[in-house]
Amino acid sequence: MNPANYLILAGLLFTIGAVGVLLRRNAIVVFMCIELMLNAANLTLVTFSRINGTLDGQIIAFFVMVVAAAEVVIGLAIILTIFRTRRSASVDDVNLLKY
Amino acid sequence: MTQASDTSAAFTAPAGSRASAGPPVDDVPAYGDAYEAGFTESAGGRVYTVTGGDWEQVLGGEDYSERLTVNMGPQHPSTHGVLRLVLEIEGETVTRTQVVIGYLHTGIEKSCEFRTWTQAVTFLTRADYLAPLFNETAYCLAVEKLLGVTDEIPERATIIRVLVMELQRIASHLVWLATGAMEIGATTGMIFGFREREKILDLLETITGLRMNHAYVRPGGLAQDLPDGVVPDIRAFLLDMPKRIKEYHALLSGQPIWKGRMVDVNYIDAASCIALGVTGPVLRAAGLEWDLRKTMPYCGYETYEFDVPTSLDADSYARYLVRLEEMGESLKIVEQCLDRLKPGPVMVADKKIAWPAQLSIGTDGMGNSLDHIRKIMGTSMEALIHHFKLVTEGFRVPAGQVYTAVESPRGELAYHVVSDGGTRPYRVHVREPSFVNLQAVPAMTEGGQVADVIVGVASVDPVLGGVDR
Amino acid sequence: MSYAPSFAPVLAASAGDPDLSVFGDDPFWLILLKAVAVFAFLLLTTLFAIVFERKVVARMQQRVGPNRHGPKGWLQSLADGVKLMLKEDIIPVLADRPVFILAPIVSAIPAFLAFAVIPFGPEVSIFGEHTTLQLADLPVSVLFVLAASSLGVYGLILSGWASGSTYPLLGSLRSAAQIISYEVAMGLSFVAVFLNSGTLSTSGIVEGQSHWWNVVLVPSFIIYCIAMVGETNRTPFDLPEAEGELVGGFHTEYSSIKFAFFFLAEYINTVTVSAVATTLFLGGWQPPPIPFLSHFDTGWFPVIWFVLKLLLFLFVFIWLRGTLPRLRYDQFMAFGWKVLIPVGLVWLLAVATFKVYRENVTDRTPWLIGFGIATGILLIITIIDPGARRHQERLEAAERERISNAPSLDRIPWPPPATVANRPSPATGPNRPSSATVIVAGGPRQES
Amino acid sequence: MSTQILVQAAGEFTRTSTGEAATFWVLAPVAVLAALGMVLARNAVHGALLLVVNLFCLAVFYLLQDAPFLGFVQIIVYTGAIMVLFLFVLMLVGVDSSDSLVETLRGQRVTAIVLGIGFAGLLVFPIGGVIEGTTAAGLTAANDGGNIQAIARLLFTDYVLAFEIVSALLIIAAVGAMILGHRERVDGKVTQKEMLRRRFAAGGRVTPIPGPAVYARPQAAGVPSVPSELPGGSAGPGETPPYGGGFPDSGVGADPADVEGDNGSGAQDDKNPHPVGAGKGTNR
Amino acid sequence: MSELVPASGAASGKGGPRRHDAFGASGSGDTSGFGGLVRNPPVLASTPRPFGDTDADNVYDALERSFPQLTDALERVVVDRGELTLHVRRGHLLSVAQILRDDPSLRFELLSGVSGADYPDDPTGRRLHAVYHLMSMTWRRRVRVEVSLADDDPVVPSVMDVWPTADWHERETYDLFGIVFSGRDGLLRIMMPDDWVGHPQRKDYPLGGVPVDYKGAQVPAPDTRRSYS
Repeated sequence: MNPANYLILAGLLFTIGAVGVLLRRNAIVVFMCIELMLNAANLTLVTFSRINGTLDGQIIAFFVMVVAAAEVVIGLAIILTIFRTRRSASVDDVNLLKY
Repeated sequence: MTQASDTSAAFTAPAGSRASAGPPVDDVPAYGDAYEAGFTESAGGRVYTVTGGDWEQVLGGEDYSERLTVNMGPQHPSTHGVLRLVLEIEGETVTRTQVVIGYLHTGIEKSCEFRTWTQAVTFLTRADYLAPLFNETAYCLAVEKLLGVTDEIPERATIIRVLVMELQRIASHLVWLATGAMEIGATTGMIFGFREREKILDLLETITGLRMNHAYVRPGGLAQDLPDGVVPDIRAFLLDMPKRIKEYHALLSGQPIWKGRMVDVNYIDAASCIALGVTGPVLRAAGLEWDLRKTMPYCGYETYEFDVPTSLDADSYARYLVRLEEMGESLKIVEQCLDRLKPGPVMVADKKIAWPAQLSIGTDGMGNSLDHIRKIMGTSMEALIHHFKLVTEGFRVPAGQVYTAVESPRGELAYHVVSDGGTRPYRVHVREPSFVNLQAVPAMTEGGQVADVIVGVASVDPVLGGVDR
Repeated sequence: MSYAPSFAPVLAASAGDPDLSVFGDDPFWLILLKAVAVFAFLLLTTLFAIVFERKVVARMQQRVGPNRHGPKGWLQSLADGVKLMLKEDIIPVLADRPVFILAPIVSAIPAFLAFAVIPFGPEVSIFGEHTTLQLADLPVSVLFVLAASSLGVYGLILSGWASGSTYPLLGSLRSAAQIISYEVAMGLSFVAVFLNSGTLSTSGIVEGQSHWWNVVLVPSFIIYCIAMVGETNRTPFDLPEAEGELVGGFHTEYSSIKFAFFFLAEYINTVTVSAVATTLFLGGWQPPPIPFLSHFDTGWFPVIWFVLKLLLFLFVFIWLRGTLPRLRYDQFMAFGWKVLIPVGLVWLLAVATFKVYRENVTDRTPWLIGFGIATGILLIITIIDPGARRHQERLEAAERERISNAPSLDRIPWPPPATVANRPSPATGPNRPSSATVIVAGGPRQES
Repeated sequence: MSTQILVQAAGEFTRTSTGEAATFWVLAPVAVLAALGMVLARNAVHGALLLVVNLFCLAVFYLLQDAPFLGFVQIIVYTGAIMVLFLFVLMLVGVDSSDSLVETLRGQRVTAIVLGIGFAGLLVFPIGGVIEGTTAAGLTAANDGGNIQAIARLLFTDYVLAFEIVSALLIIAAVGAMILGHRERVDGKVTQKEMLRRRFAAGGRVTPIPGPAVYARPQAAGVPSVPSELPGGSAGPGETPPYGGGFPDSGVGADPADVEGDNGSGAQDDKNPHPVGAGKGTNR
Repeated sequence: MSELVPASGAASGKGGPRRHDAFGASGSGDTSGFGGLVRNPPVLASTPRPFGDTDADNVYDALERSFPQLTDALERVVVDRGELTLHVRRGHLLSVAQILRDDPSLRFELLSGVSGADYPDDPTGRRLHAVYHLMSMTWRRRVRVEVSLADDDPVVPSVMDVWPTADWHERETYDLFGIVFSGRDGLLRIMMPDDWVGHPQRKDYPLGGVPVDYKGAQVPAPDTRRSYS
């Protein structure tokens, strides 16, 4: 097996995540799709790390995880705040924020 | 909502219009209006409206917040039977408590009206099943007052009444300790409480023949005298129990978690208690040493030496301590009772009231003594007839109404008894302390946490058999 | 062994990690044997722990406990298990069926997993094969334990959500918050161990614990002990199930075999965290540092030490249950976040300092002097305690005020303020002697 | 397998082992299906669970690719913390927050899917073409001395600045989440004691509010309890109250049509504006 | 019947007519010699003042002092067996209650309970009685307040504003007797299910008979069995 198969898998997963972001309107699900895209990116990083024989890819994947954790915390807090006022977790309703 | 069933025929406007309003709740008026009782004038006369709420009104009308309605009970391990609490919680904080009772309504008060004055005791003893002897005594005091024989009750009978009542008070407090501890998760506390209660129940079984629902106290005196050999048993118990109380202190009182769960929890001060009619340990824990045994004595309590424990903290922990102290005080009274016991009759001398039988403990439990049977069967036809009529028909009680109160483990337990001069009670109303005290639960729990509700209900110590009667 | 090439670098011996190559040597049958042995050990320990718990708690509560099934009742848990299997399996109408069925399985399996990296003993010979008494070891095996426990959370959360009723939902919300927060404290205490031993491999940590430096881990050990009770939902931290409030919490709606799975998971988790505590803090299979006993550290003897230490932890779990009531949720969270985590952080710092000091400092005198001075200052402050007297006085004044305002038979409180002026003075009121005693706030009256 | 053999084996690392291939080919479809399921699942909680499966597969791939630390951290951080947080929020928000299936932008769904497939093709085929015959250098050398140690060395040397920035980011995120999640209370948290004082000071109702009516018929909300024997009303058309509650039939409410009007229109609201006691400004 | 005080009665305490009253069935062909004992017919009357009971006199005096319209408010005052019963007219209940609670020499702080009693044969035709038991903790005494209500107008003002504890008591009395307490909210059934028909504690509400599994036998309801009164 070619290690680069991981890259193809990652590409597929990334696409699925991207399509999910476009398709779904529940903000939490959209968020989960973004997580999926981040993870697909991580998989490529780890694979490249292995192909190139250095650990930098893993390090960056590690940073991505940390940033993802921070992003999730903030994102979910925002979703909850919107939910409190709007009674909805749909992204359609979020545009009401600008009024 | 157009389904105008026959049941809704009698609704007057406010109820009907609200029903039609349906789910959109914007225009539902403030919550309280839904419960306004009132009347309207109409062609046929005055129509009274007594409306109720429904889930719609419970849940609707609120703007959104993260509130959740939890229906705690009537089947719930921590509601002391079939109490139902409808909690509205926000996170873990309780914002509203509704107390719903009536799931154990057995119609004891009504049933009493169809039995003789003596037989009513066997109903009433089942009301507050953790303190049956208090029910019996309070009722019998009322009947005796109606009969006018209060002063003729033999001293020994009164002393034994006090004795068994105080033993029962300890037993009742022990059940409270056990269930309260269990609900907080202290399983050992539960076993300890029930362990000592079992000893008291054994004593009471020896004395009365039954562990619960004794029907031991009768109008005019007692069903029977103390059996031989029970006094040493009680004395042994008196020696043992103080050590046990120390054990409870050692296990629970100083424990940080126990205190954390109870200190400053379910606060209710004395003024609020009185406004809500709350009596008993809850009131005493709020600082007022109101104990009917001291303040309005009955059964000769004014002659006994004992203290009324109080605390100023008015929280669950104070109630816990007050009850533990009360157990100790009850022990003192029991001891004095034993010292005072002198041989003598335990039933009023008046043969028109006193149960005719000369009871003895036979092989099958309580029964008539053979001597007595021989006498009435063989020598005195009149005695037999008298016996028969008194047992089946019962004695008559002069017309009038009285109200007698005793200090039960939960507070003022009182009986309002009306006689129309017949052989049956005309009306018996029980002023049940559990029933009244439960009204304080919302005041004690709102603003606290869900877990505090459990502690709060436990600290009130309601007995649902008494609440619903 | 088809994985060997790919995992080989993972398992490769390295400077920091212990020599793990011995695991690569095991023939297939031996690995299988060890796996089955671990599984059997866990099941048997669970069966034992249930009866043990009931018997010990019964002893503490002065009753007999189970004594019917098997010799002296020791087969009670088998009977319980059979009974549970035969019960009707109920799935509520409102439940989310697939998740409802999945949840107990999810909670049981990770409980077994973590035990794979727990060392039972050093190298022994089984049927002529030299091998260590450990199913597998990784350079990151403690992370493996953490990973397994974080998977186990899903069982609780999903069961509560899938039941479709209020109490389980509340229970699972509680358990989610509880496990996340107590895992932080747990992780901090682990980090202290990593710092001290320089490895994440369980066998390496056990090997490194033969010297006395371990005393610096005592605070971390205590933190871990508290956190592990929180992790396993045992009294006094059994808030997610809290039968007093939430009836049964997340497993309220479960019955029969599914409930048995939760039961199994809870006990295996208890055994697992005990084993982890033994491994990370108590030297695992190593004999206790008593001169006479410390020779028994070869062959199969270590297994005995390991099991004894495990039982000690199990006993502590049971002891806690027999003694303590349940905390309230907010108290529990406050304890976790305001006490355990800060203490864990501070102690982590201390351990790091100690490690650096031990390895890098050659001239120790100035360090020791500085340390002594700092301790002395702290001690003096504690003894003098400025402000304590004023605080005490303020408390006393408040108490006096409270007592003087207290209701009494001469001052019966009554709410309407309008009538305050009309209250009868004690002189006109009936002034009967009262024999009340006042319980001083905060403690029982010593004598009556 | 001794270290010696391992070192020899490292030379062959240009191609992966059969074991890795088997694992990959088993788990890769699982990962893709789980990802697809997550996007398509109607119930958000099911979606979250499928995402957990996907993340777990990825963790195994990390393990396969000589990243044991990252693999376990993936499980601990992603499945153990992040996804639990997701589930927590999903439970808070409630199940009924699942998506509506109505399209708000016409053709959005089709466009998204077509674009997605196109994007996937763009990604996969060029990569597939370019990487044919790629060889992996392997991490044996880089991981010498242990994967964790190697990562730690890199983190605290070359990447120390990034590491510090990321840790600052984490703290900022935590504080930010607290601020977002914290609800402003005007007067602080009201304790039970305070609520009790207010309750009695306000002169409002201090006793329990009656419970909801459990037996109200029909079951629908909005129908008050105590239906059939209201004082002044009969038990309903053609039915007289059997026992003592009998009040003289007032005539109002006994007529079914009247009742229908009542319930249907709500027009009679004005009929009864002042129940007894309303003028007194009573308890509530 | 409670408000029907025996003309010469048990109120006097020992002995007296009680003995005549206490035993025996009338008109039963009883040959025991116990039946047919004399029983004095009760009359509807107020107890003349002074009552001969210090507490009762004090309460009445204080009430008279601070409530000038007392004679309008009270129908009758009965002192029986040392218990003072004030029969209050419905319209005056709230003002009497307020005075009873607030007057410093009365101070009935605690409402022990509200209950009802049903006297279908009440000579005044007002069969439903709401009975309030008050207790003065300050003065250690009790008083009973009674309000009689007619069957077709069973409304009495609620005392919940005076004593909040009346809430559940009033609900119970409404539930069991059908007495409507006006001017308060939440007057709902509390003991019986909320769709229950009738008010069980009324005297004309029968207890049901019990069918027995023996040749179709039926145990008659208790109130249809023999009674002696």
